[in-house]
Amino acid sequence: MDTDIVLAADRIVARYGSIEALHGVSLAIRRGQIVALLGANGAGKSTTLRTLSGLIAASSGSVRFLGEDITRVPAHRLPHRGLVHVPEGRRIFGDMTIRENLDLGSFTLTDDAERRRRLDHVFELFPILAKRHNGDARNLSGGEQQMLAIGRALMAAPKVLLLDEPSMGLAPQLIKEVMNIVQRLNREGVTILLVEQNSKVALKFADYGYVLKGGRIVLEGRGTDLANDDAVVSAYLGGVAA
Amino acid sequence: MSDGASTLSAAAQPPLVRRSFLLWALAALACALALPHFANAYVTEVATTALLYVVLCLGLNIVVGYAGLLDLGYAAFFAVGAYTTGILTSEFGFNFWLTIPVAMAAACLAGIIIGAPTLRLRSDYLAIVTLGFGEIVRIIARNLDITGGASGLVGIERPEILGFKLMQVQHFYYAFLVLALLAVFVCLSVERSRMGRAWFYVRYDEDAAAGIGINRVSAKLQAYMMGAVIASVAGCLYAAKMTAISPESFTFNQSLLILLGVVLGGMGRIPGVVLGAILVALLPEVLRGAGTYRPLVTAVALLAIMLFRPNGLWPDKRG
Amino acid sequence: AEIKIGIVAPMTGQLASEGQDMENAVKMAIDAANAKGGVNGDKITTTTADDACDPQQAVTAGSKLVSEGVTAIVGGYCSGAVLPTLKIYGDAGVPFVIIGANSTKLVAANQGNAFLANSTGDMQATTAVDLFKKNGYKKIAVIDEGDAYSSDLAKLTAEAFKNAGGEIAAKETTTAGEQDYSAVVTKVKSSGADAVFWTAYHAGGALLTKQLRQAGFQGGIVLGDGNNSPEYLEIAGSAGEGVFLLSPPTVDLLSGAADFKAKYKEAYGRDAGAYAALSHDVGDLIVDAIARAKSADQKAIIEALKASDFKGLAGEIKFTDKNTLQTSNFRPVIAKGGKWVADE
Amino acid sequence: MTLDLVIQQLVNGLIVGSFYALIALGYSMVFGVIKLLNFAHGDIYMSGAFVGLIVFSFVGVWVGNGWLGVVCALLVSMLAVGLLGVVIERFAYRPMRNAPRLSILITALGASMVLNGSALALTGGRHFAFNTDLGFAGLDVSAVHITYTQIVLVAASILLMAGMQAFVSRTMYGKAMRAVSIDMGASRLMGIDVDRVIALTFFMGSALAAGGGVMAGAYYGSVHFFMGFIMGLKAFTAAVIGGIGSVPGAMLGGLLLGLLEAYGSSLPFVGSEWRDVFVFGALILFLVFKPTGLLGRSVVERV
Amino acid sequence: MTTMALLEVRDLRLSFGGLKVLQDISFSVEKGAINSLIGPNGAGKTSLFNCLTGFYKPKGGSIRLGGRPITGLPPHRITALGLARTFQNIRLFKEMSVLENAMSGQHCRSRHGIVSAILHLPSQRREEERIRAAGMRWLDFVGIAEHAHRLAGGLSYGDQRRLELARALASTPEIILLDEPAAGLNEREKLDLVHLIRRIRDETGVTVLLIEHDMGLVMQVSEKIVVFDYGQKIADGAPEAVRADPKVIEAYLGTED
Ligand SMILES: Nc1ncnc2c1ncn2[C@@H]1O[C@H](COP(=O)(O)OP(=O)(O)OP(=O)(O)O)[C@@H](O)[C@H]1O
Ligand SMILES: Nc1ncnc2c1ncn2[C@@H]1O[C@H](COP(=O)(O)OP(=O)(O)OP(=O)(O)O)[C@@H](O)[C@H]1O
Ligand SMILES: [Mg+2]
Ligand SMILES: [Mg+2]
Repeated sequence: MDTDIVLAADRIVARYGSIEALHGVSLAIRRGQIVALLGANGAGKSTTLRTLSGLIAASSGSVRFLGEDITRVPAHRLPHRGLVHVPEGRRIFGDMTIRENLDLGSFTLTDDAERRRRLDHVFELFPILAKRHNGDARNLSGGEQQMLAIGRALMAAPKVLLLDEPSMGLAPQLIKEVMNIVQRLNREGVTILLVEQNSKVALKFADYGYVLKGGRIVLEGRGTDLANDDAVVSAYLGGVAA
Repeated sequence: MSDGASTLSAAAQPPLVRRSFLLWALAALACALALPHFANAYVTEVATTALLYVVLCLGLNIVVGYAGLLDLGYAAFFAVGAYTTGILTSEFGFNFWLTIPVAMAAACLAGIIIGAPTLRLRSDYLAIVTLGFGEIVRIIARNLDITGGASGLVGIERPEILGFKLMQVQHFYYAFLVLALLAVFVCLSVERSRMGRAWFYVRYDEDAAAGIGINRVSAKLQAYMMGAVIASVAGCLYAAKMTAISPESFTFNQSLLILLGVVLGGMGRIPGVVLGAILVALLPEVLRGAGTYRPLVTAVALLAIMLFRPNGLWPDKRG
Repeated sequence: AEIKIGIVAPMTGQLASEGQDMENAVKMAIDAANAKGGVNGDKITTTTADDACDPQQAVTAGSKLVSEGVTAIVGGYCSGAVLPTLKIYGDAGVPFVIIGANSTKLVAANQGNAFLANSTGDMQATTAVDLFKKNGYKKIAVIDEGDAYSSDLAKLTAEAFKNAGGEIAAKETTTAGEQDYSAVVTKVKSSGADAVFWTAYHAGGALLTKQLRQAGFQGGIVLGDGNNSPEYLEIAGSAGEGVFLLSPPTVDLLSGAADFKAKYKEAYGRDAGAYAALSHDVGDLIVDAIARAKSADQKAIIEALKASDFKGLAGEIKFTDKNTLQTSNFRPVIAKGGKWVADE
Repeated sequence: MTLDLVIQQLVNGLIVGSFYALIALGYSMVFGVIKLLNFAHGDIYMSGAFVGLIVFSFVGVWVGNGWLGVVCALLVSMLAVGLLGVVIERFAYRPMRNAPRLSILITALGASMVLNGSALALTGGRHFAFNTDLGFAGLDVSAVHITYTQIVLVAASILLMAGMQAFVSRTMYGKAMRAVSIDMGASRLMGIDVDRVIALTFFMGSALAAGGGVMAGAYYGSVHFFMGFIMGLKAFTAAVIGGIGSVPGAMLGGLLLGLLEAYGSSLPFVGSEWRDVFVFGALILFLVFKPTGLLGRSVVERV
Repeated sequence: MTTMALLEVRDLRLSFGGLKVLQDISFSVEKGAINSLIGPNGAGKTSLFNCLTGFYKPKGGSIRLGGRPITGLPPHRITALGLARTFQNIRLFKEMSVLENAMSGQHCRSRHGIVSAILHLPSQRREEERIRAAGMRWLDFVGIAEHAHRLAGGLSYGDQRRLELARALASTPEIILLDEPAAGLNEREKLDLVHLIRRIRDETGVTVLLIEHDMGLVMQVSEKIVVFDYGQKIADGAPEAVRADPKVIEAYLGTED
């Protein structure tokens, strides 16, 4: 077993009721990498992330995290171990203040000083959150909510961060900013699995990429290789040949 | 892209009921028609109660199942109908049939008075408002002289059709059967119409409904009033059948029982609601043998049904 | 052959306890008759239908009994639930002896087949007014629970007392099932009433008594016949001392009932409630009527009931031409040392 | 109304109100977390009173029928009935988590009927005396007599409620409760054990109701299988008046409802038989003008 | 200007508590135009849409549609007057069929009520047929007619976006407001969307105002762009001019790298 692999899925199958959404997806993520997971609408990207983080149980196959089998570990045990998922659609707690949202990000933490330290770190990354920390999260604009969602995940001090379409609905400048933050986190030692619709953006940063189609991995490779292959881009990534 | 032909066929109106279903429904109807000829008075009595609940549940289903408004005081409209008939026939000597339009108008009015200011409330708040309304109606009935106070009205006139007087359980059984069929027909017609769809739109997403041009308060109010009218007509016939009515028939428990029928069978869908209504009427009778344990056994049965069939026994495909 | 007697009573709901007493006591009487060889050589069986004191359930319960072909029916506790059934029994011509329910409306709706074995509300009102006068009460507060029975009694008593020159200081209504009566108690106290007349049931009566005394009300407390239950004295405790009750004929007041009381306790593991004795009498009465009718023919039984001259545990049962009791069976009693004793 | 009457009714209203508040609080908490109108809450209150009575009659033998006995009964009942709440949640509500809201409502109704039906079957519908010797000693304010028992009762319920409010607003677990109420899935991703948080909420809500039941039983001196029905309705009403889901709202709503009833009983010109019409009428009018309740959050839906 | 402004916004103000979400916003949309609204996250674009459609009540200012004031009217009245919208987070009736969703747009263009439905009046039957036909026509227009009888919630994301469009179009609006219609679409789907938006205008004459963060798409379709920042309008003009505006670059576009 490759000790460098921090998170690995082995032929996972996932279903919603009677519909099978993943038909045996395998992937491996190495320490310190940014890995992109690409695919068209409904390909199963979000489902893959949900299965990895335990939100939905794999009906077969297994997930390993830091060398341990976590297939049957309930979702709420994972953030504490360092696997943190920023879900699709942000899912912030609208009726609570921004500060409370961030506090909840470090729910499992008992050390208040440490919580304070992490909070400062998040506020430094996203000054707008510091400015409005007593306001209700529901009133943030779409982009602001996305920052809050990422900030909240950082409060858990993740080792591996699963990001589901973080650029969705963001202004161009903010996309850049978010991607910069993703890179910065990565430099700080966080391994990242990034789901993106926008393959151009994602592959620019990714060390490695997987392409999903109809619940199966159809392609994988180094980020730059995928990005530069026009055939791949137009066949699987909905890209328009330049 | 679809071709012209399939577009046309898709645009054609679907029939009111599917053919295969129609066969079953006709068979059920035949049984229903024949029932009093085989059954004794008790069974007919219970079946009549079941039909009463069918009508009431179908009415409440419009409010709860179609428009998504939680109504915990539905028995109030039932009471409005029953008391209108009771008062008009026994105090003012009205012909029974003339009391029905009056009761419908009264129910509409009551629906507007309570619904217009409150229907914009969130569902849980609406629940308590309707509950309060139900209690208010009951307490008023209990305390006024014209309603006979707590002991209610006795000696309510029995209706006559073409010189034939409805007297026995069997007669009322058929009267309620006609009313239930009428209610089914009305619900089917409205469900597939513009207003019926509007109720569903409002139920599933109020804001989106408003955003595409539906007046949500007016739509809700219409559902509420229509439910009220159906309950009031059921009330008229109920009063005539019982000949004695009292506030105890229109309690919060009665409202809950009707709601139970709606949800138990499968909310929002007519066959489910009919089934639920019949069950609500039959279950306590079937369990009569349980004596003091009857409420407990009924409750356990109810819980079991909900746990195994969370969407009701005969749920809507829409889920 | 077999003779089947229907028992209709609240077996569930708030008044389930009373209903169970009624069923038990009637069954005891029937069992005793069977032990003596039944009636006219036939065995007697019973079947119970629960009306839950709810009019709608009462109607189905009633038609169930009729459909089962019962010879006669006994029971009925809540007037509201008995009222709509009178038509069913009347149409079927079944003899029906009402044990507990005693609203005056029952008399009007009776088709001739029903008999009220309990004294009606106006008899009780008269007894109550006599009691008020005897104790020198001039201003009375009347409190009911808003149901048919208690509001009927409250109205009748208030009228009778006014006619007798008394004053009604307050007329209040409480909600059944509520525990707190303080608001009403405060109102009654400030109305300056000499006495309170509670017309509803014992559960509320005990709480009201307690709270009246706790609030320092010094006047008299008089209770209607729905309050005769051992539970009243238990719950009211010392606050119940000196309270008057217009009692139906209960086992404790009846000299000849000691044996019945003991047997009842032995058979059912509980004390015989307020209507146990009367229910037992009605059970005996119906057996007696069938015996006198010499057949299970319902018309004959109705005639036999009309001609009843029956002496039971609870006293004499003779009917007027309206099928109500000729003599009131209410007895004013007073609570002394945790017991009801006759009010001399 | 004379001043004495006004003061006396104020006292009356506060006492009933504090019961309502206590029960409403549990109602509101449970509603807050799983958006369920827990119809069984009134029956939990009733169960609490019965458990309290049983404990009281056992320990009374050793510690007498005074305060000590009541406190023992209170604590044991709160613990036992709190657990009962957890069991009900586990077996009746948890399987229904993803079911339509109305179905859960009906399940709650079923749970309520099960508790009520069991109590009926076990007690035969009898009323039981809960005889304490707490006495009538107390203070006299103007012409109004206030017993120490009443003071302790109001103080105890305020204390319980304040503790609850502190727990919900201060502790991480309290925040987790609110988070779960907003979005269960997202809460899991925060590391919150949703099942446990919900169970805890039921425990606390049920324990509060049980506490209310024991106090009411001891104060009024009687316990009955039907006592929870009206109380459940009142608590629901109080919770809505206060703004359902809000802890301080439930407190205020309970007290307000108590006062409305007390004064509603002594309205001039109309009798106490119209009290509930007055109370519900006031409630409806109030909701028309303040649709979110006293302390409920007014939410402009974002579209 | 020679052409009449279809939508005219004057000095519109909106605030929540102390937060000034819109400050004296004025702009207009010409009949038959395709205009865009851009700006950083939180600039107030969606809030503006909510004011235009009656979901928010503005603090001040006026909105005119075809010369008629619509400020403060409830949403359903505004839709009936010819202004339709889609939502930033898709708000379909997920539990209903695709066709029923599309038919919902016709509600404000039809009139039969409960009584005529119960009586099955011939005119009511005809109206029902008209509503269905219109629903189908618009499904066909956006290209999802083959899914007519599926549940809306089961459609793919892109198709859900199309259905929102069909539903809004079915109310036969004068102007349609689209809130980030391209969010979550890939390049190819975005290209389809551009065609669709053009067809809406060209084939049905409906005016389009859209909010979008995808600058490629915005530049491609719009004739005029309005730019918001912190609740204020900072630019308003032709795409090229806006793209070159230093204020817009500073606040929104950022420098290309
Ligand atoms: N809650 C759900 N219930 C039923 N089916 C679902 C659910 N969520 C997703 N699916 C189905 O599972 C499949 C995969 O969906 P998933 O959300 O993982 O796709 P995705 O790649 O994330 O797409 P997108 O880019 O639109 O987010 C799709 O066919 C979708 O319809
Ligand atoms: N109902 C509300 N209550 C309080 N603040 C609100 C409300 N609605 C919007 N806001 C605030 O108004 C500002 C503008 O929000 P809006 O949603 O209009 O932004 P937007 O331009 O659409 O942003 P995005 O591109 O991210 O969707 C934000 O700061 C938001 O927090
Ligand atoms: Mg996804
Ligand atoms: Mg927006």
